[in-house]
Amino acid sequence: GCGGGSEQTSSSSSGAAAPSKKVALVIAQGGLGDESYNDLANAGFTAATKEKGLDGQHIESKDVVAQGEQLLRRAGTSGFGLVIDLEFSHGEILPTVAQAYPQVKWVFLNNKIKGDNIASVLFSEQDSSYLAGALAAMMTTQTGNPKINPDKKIGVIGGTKSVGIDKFLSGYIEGAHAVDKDVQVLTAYSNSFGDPTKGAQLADTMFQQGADIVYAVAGGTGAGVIQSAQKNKRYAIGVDDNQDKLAPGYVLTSVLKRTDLAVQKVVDLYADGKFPGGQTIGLGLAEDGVGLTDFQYTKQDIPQPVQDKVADLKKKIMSGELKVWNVIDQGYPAWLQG
Amino acid sequence: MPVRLGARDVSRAFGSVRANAHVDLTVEAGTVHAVVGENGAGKTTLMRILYGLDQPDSGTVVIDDHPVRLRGPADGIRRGIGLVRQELAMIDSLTLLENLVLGAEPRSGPRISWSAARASAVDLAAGFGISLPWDSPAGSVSVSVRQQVEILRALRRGADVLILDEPTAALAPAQVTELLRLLRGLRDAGRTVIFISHKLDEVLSVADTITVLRQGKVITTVPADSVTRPELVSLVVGAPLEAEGYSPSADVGPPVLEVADVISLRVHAGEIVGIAAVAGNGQDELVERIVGLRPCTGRITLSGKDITGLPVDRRRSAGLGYVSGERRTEGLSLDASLADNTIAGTHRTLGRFGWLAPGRVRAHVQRVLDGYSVRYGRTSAPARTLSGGNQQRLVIGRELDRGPTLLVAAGPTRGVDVLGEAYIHARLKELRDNGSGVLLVSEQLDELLTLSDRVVVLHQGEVAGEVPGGPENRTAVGNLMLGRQP
Amino acid sequence: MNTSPDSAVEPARRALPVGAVLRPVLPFLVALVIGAVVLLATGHDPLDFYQLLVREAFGGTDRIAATLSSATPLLFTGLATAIAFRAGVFNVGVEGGFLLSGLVTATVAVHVSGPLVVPVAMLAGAAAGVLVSVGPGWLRARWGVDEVVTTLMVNFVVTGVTGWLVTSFLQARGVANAATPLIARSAWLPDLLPPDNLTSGVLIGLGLAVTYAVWIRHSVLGYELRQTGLNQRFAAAQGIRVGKVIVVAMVISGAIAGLGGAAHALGVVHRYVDGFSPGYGFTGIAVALLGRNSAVGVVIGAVLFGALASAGTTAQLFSDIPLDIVNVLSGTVMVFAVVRLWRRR
Amino acid sequence: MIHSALLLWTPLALAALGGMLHRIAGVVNIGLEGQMLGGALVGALVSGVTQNWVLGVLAAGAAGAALGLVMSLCITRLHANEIIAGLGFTIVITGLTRYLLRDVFHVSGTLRVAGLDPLPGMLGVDPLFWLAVALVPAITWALRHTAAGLRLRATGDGFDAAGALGLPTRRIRDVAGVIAGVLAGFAGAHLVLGQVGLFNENMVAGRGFIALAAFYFGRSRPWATALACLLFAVFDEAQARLQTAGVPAQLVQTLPYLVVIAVLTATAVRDARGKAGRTG
Ligand SMILES: Nc1ncnc2c1ncn2[C@@H]1O[C@H](COP(=O)(O)OP(=O)(O)OP(=O)(O)O)[C@@H](O)[C@H]1O
Ligand SMILES: Nc1ncnc2c1ncn2[C@@H]1O[C@H](COP(=O)(O)OP(=O)(O)OP(=O)(O)O)[C@@H](O)[C@H]1O
Ligand SMILES: [Mg+2]
Ligand SMILES: [Mg+2]
Repeated sequence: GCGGGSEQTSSSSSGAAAPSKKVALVIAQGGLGDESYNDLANAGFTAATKEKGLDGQHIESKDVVAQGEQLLRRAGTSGFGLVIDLEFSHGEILPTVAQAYPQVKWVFLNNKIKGDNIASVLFSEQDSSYLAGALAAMMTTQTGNPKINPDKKIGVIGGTKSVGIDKFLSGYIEGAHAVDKDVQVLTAYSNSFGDPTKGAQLADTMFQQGADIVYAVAGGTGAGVIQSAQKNKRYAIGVDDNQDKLAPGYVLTSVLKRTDLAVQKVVDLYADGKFPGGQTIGLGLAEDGVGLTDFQYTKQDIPQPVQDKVADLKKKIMSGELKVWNVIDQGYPAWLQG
Repeated sequence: MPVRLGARDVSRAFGSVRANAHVDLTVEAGTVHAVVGENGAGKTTLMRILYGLDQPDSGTVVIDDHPVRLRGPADGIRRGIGLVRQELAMIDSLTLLENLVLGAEPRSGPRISWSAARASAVDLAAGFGISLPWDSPAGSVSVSVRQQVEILRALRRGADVLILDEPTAALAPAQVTELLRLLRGLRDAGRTVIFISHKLDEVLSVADTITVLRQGKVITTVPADSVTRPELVSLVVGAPLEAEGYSPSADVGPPVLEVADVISLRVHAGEIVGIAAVAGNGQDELVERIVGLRPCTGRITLSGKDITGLPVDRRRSAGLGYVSGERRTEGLSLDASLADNTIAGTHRTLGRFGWLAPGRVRAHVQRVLDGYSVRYGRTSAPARTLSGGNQQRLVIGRELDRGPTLLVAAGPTRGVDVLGEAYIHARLKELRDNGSGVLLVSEQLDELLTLSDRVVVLHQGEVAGEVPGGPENRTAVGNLMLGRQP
Repeated sequence: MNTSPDSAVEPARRALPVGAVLRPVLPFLVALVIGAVVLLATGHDPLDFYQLLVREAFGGTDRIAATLSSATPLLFTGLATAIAFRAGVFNVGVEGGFLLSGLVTATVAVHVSGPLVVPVAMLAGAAAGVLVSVGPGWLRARWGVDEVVTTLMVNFVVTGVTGWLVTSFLQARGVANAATPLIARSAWLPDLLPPDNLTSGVLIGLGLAVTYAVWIRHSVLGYELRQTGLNQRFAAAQGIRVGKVIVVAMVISGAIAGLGGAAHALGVVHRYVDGFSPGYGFTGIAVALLGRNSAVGVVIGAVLFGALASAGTTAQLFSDIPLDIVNVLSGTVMVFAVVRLWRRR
Repeated sequence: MIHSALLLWTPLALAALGGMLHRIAGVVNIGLEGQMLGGALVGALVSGVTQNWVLGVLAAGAAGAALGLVMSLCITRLHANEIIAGLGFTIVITGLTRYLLRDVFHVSGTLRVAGLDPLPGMLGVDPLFWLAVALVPAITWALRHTAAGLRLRATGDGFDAAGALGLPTRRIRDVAGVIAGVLAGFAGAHLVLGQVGLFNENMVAGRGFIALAAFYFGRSRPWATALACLLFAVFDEAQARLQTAGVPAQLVQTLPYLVVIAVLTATAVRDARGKAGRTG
């Protein structure tokens, strides 16, 4: 059969010719403007294609679920050399389409897809969220800090109730409980990724209920959470991108998910003729694909022992000593209802 | 004499129908000018044009001897013209006072001065010797009161030409007398009135001048005191018409309808029972209970069969026919085609297995429309395009064609011209003579008395008395209707 | 609600011939002009872009298949809306029926096996659609509760409930968004033109359209439905059981919406997942109005909106113009779909 | 808690009162959502450029007015169906907003306007809150005691009858549509200038539809409509608490909609009982 050397197999059809300059990025549901996943990936895509002199197109669709197959096929017949698909729900379609268009390289994010001309990218968001939870749980007892109250309460706000989001929430809660069983984690969902008003309102409520650190996993809604933290003189935790600078001193840290890095990396590899077909790129703490920011504005608020403990946990996860629950593979854990 | 309002060579066509063809009309100031003509002759169309609600295809409106162009009713109102239409222009949710001042509110700044409004309303009404419940919503008062408010509204807005399109069609005799008195008062005060009615007696009693329209054209204009009723009839119809006589039933059979409720009532086979009542005295509710449009606490039997709890369709298949008094909203579906209107109620019998048979539908529609001389263009045209009288013919035809054992007919000749009226009366009698029962509800005492074998009078929702038919019982019925002794 | 039935339900009316020709084309012309203004104002060439759209919509078997594929759900939702309109009921809840049916169909198809899985799953989907529409229908028929608001609200309720059901009970492992497990291949509706994914769902939709055309004109119930829609009081007085007709119309409307969701689940998406419907129900309203509630009109309307959707997406492979211009176009078509530009006298 | 409920109440009440006036004139305005979005964008931009919140609010109102006028003209002059015009306009405005953000401002989703001047506090709340509060009795009074109010009611309840009296009914509806647009624009301005200080293309998030539900709920009466908005605002506020108490989020979010259905049903049943009228 055809072995792992996917590089040769797929490029053999087009001979030694240079790879096509046309590359495409299929935007996932929520579309551009989600201030997180899609926007970040697109930023990485734009940067990489520009740098490598490629002709990059991003494609949005109102109906990306149902139009998935025709869209991918259309890309396959239109001379594109690389297609990166951000949409979760295309996992089952992609192998068939990839097989039908062997001369095209395909990339899928967030799931492992088999195929010689497909590269998969996986993130370990649960790991970085775990660290954020641990950090928050330790910080909520630092009563010397004026932004911290005596209650052992922290909060987290999800964009919508779904496994993709609950992967973050679960890690956060697990991390918090790992360092202090008594910390209570308030959870809520905003039902939207672009409703800062709602984010501010939910965060206000959590702060009133005694939480002092609220983690927002809700794209554009998070802007309201950060604003609320600033207004209430409490902490927010940002997500995806480094949001620490949006309200310096009030964003404790941001939980990075470097979709931009991932996309940039595959585009670079493609342009250099080293497309990792058939392989899975894992982006975890070790690869700096996920992680926490380096506390640019909050370093002085976080006691050294706390920073040490976070670093220690990070090491344990990277070494495999500590395994954080992954909702996507393992289903819902006891600490978070489905 | 100056022409206060008139038309010069006005034509208006709707598709192939020429509603007005080269109409010349001259209404002199300070007169009551009647416009008469058969159904579809073009009276309403002409009035709408004179008021500015519709524009002529050619020709002009003349006001105070000058040709004018009216772009909308606001133009007509500004030039002192008021129209009280066949369908009254009252807003049900507003109070009578609000309806009265609407569009010409007495103001101080943006604020309406309600005390000034009320004072002027009371004054205005007092001038005609009436007093009205000004704070009641218009939806809750009788047609006659609404009509009075409409007239007062037109006057209040400075109308000194008042156009009334069939104002008496829905009024009881006492109210008609009242209205005619009011119109004469207006004329005597120097105003001008255009009056449309199919009741030629009313026309002769109130008008100074009469214009006769036929098929969109002016046939003649005559001084009212120069014609007799039979002459006027033959002008309108184009031929003389025999006067109807009273011919009571020859053969009364077993009861076909028995109502035992607040109102108790019985109609026998071969009998026409009239219901006389001033509007709002329970006749509408009675009809709706019999037809099945309103729940009933008592008991109703049709040909001996208890139909109290049955829905409308089951009552109809048990032999009930219904001519609604609300032609435009209940008797017809104005936006549906003539064919669809004609088969309504019988549609279930015109096919099988749940499908309509096109051939049978077509045959049925032809038979009804032709059999009852409905004047129409195409059977696929909406019923809205028929003139009022032809609409009524369609309804009558549809219901009589079913051969009902009991026909409930509310205002069956409302808005119908003299010829049509005679025709419908003949059909009702024919139905009776063939052994069916008829329950006839009408505001028109003459009609009730000439047709009915018995007249049951309702007052305040109860039976006030029963009187035999025949023109000689007019006063008795009239008194009972007003709650007096016969 | 005061939506005059006159504009929601088309009466038998004499239309000027000019109007008859202009009517379906005009909304698109207006939309194209407005789109051109936006494009020109932002420095793009509208003609190039429109050419691209036409090519992507109809330029080849694969593109026509894509257009028809995008039109298929709209065919169902358009018909579902039209039939309710005809009875004088403004059913804004077709979206909800489509969604709930998608979830129910997908779940049944995953858990049932055997040769009858497709019909059983479709029936379950139709039943789910009925479940959504029958409540508002009954409330309207029995108590006169305004159906525009209740059906609109029911959509939001269905969205919440389906989301909850999926994440709480039906979530598939290993998928990153709220989704049920994939339906087994044996329960998929077959494709018509492989490899282009045009499913046989489009045939079901067309079949329903033809049935609707004949039924509304020539059946007794269709007659009663039309009369109820044009004038309820008249219908009641002539012995048509108006309440029953309204409920029946809403049941049929819901069933068609449900069949649409079922065909979409079994034929296209093969599961229920976030984003199952991008608002097919709402576009369906525009389709119904554009088609003046007639079967032929609905088919044409569905194809036109389907073309906009599929062409708008793939056009981005060849142009830098943001997809949102297509929303501007389809929104404008919606607004002008029901506009009357000539005077009625 | 009360403070944040009032913050939520303001945009709902402004939009709902506007929609209510339009409803009284006989048009169901489903376009409030889009008009709010347009107002929010313009309000954010103008407030940023001029660094003056008053101009921002006025510009938002003007944007809403323009959108309201165009929509109303489509309905009154071109006989567009009001429901579909509302939905269509919302789609167009949303599409246009997104298009402009991407093609002109080169951002997607969130627009942070430099120098944006937020609403100042007045007696602890913002000026638009006080405007909304003042509008409730003002509208109540105007509907009853001014010619404009009477004509508005007449146009809504008897369009043909009012027209036959010579009232410019279509123009009256247009004016109502413009007022609804202005108030929806203000509501949008409140979302950006009164709450979070930035613009997001999804930030209206169904509030226009809640406003619609509110004036239905309030049966086109100003006080009842304002109270309905308060109810929804408190509901929204309570949602957060219910969620943190462990009730499934998706179910909590359906509650306001279920309440609207329940209330509509209850009032319809009461009306029907009261009339005990014809059956059909
Ligand atoms: N809007 C319309 N569309 C089509 N035809 C119309 C319209 N209005 C009136 N017509 C036709 O014009 C003719 C004159 O109608 P009009 O209503 O003026 O008659 P009329 O004299 O008032 O009759 P009636 O005594 O029955 O009220 C009729 O044949 C009628 O069918
Ligand atoms: N819409 C209305 N319809 C009928 N009556 C009304 C209406 N509104 C107010 N009124 C009644 O009119 C009367 C006077 O009202 P109001 O106090 O507004 O004085 P006004 O007439 O406006 O003032 P003025 O004429 O002295 O300047 C009161 O009895 C009031 O209840
Ligand atoms: Mg007439
Ligand atoms: Mg006073």
